[in-house]
Amino acid sequence: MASTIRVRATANGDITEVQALIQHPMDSGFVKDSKGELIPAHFIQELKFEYNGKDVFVADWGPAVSKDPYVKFSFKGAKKGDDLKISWTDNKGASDTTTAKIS
Amino acid sequence: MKLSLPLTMLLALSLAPAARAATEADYKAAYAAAEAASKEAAGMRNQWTTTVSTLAAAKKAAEGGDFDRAVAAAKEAEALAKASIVQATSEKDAWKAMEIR
Amino acid sequence: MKTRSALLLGSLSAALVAFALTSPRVVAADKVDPVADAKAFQNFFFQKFPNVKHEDFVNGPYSMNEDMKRQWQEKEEFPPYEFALDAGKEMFATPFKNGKTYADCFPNGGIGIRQNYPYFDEKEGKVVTLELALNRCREANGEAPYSYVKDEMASLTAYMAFTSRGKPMDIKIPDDPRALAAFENGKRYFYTRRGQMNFSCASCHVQSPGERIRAEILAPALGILNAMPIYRSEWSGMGTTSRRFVTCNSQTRAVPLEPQSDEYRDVEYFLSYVANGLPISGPGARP
Amino acid sequence: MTTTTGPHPTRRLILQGAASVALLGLGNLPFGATPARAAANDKYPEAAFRQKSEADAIKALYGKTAEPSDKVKLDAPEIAENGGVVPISVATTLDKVTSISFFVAENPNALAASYKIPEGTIPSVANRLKMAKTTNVIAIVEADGKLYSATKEVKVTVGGCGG
Repeated sequence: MASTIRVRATANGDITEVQALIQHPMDSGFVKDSKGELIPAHFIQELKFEYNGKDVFVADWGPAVSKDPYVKFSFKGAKKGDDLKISWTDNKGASDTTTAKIS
Repeated sequence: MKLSLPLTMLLALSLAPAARAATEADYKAAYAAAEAASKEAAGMRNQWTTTVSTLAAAKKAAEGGDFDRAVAAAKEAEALAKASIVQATSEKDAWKAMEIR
Repeated sequence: MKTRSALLLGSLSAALVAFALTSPRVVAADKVDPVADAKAFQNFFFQKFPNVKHEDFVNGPYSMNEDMKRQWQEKEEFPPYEFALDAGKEMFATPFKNGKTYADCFPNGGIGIRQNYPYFDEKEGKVVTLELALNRCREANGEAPYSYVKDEMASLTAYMAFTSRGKPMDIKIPDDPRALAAFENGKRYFYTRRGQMNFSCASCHVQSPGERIRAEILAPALGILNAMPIYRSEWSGMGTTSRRFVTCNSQTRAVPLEPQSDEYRDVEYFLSYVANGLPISGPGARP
Repeated sequence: MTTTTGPHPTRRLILQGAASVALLGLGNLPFGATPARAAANDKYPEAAFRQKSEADAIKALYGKTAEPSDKVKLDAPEIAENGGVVPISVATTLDKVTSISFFVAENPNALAASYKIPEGTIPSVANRLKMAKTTNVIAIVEADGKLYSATKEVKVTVGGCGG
């Protein structure tokens, strides 16, 4: 199954800008389905970005993060061609990980 | 003005007070009239969602034995269906007034 | 409940009567002239919004309001329809059970042709939309058709729209009385008031584009289908043209018709034709 | 659990510890983290995400209060085009930033997202959040151990003309 993580990491000079879009329902647990029953909470709790073994960005998310969540940040010290590892786990214990090349 | 005659008749119809407690027979008659008008509106492909929901409410009230409410809802559904028929008929030409030329 | 709807009926019939009085000259059935209609349609919007760049009209509400445009541009950096686009690309290339693919059903392998849909099919004597052609391709190859309002159809049309991005809408009306009739029928549908709210498409998208209906800014009718299919935050999912027509109907309390009914195909034909020359911007992201 | 510097830190921690253990015992509650997460280095601020108001959430997350600062640039729309997808971002010129968090005051739970900013990462984050209704969005930046905040009201309503 294609990865649920879409990443764009572009380095210009010493700064690498990272954008990520993740396919996930991010159900808050407060929404009812068409039959009127509460859809149980199902959302990503932690999203981690690692660059040669070191965390460069860690997100702790709650149910108020939008469906198919998006995040953008930048960090220093990386260069074109390096790898950036991205992984998330949600409140049901599911997870996914991928490695992106910095372009 | 041909157009206004059905309107006044229509308004009088929907405001007629129900004198005594309605019986199942009253409901059946009112529901049949409403359903006929609703079918006609659907036939003109100009049905309103509120006609459909009010008709359903009438049936539900009748099943619950509350014929007063059932007759009232059926009458209202008929009025709504008739209004959508008037709308469809008048719009046959009225739309041209809004056309960008 | 009863007095409220009687009140509403009263106001509706009053509006109808007033309406009839204000348009004394009921125009005889004039000759159908799509070229003149398209010119008048486009000029209406170019004059009403002189500082909106012509090609910007295809961005719907975002061409009408700066604050909304900024939110849209921020979304476009990594748009929510990204997944539908990838899924559509994959589906488009996946062969049917009989080994054929969508490319075999469409001119130019289905790439970069969205701007020519819908087209008038002279054999059938009716308008054929992209969504209809996709389902007919599936059925011709022994596959079950997709729902017109669900994700699979949206993903496929998203990919096909993407391959036409930037190309000007290029809808043709052959010199065939049935094609002119379809165009006129679409125009009639567009201007006809319906539902208990007594709105036509034009009540919102011609009379008050740029204004708000609660949180939403109304899109101008010019180029309103150029961004189809759209990812709507309100649906938190993709929506095809069919889904948009059906939901708009129920918002005005009119019972929607079957997706791909003649009226819907014709109004899509009308709206696409009058937007000729404006770029395809699908798939789009919307509120 | 992030260490809290409240008056009785140990008692609080034990209580919180007991609470989260009890929670786990009740099976897979929405906010219950999986057992692996409840290990020592559990950085997920469970309690903070459960607080209702942003004041309590900030206290639970950082254990101190913030002061408004114009060095925290919060960017959010006037009127959200849709309450489900509100683009919100923050940038700051403060240095030694270690954490950035977003709070939506009148959401069921105020804390929406919290980001750890390690050394070498630019203190600027953009994300898309859900907002239940018109309310204040608060961005908190932890710089050199102190908290700075920026607040902006975002209007949210349903769209369409109502079916």
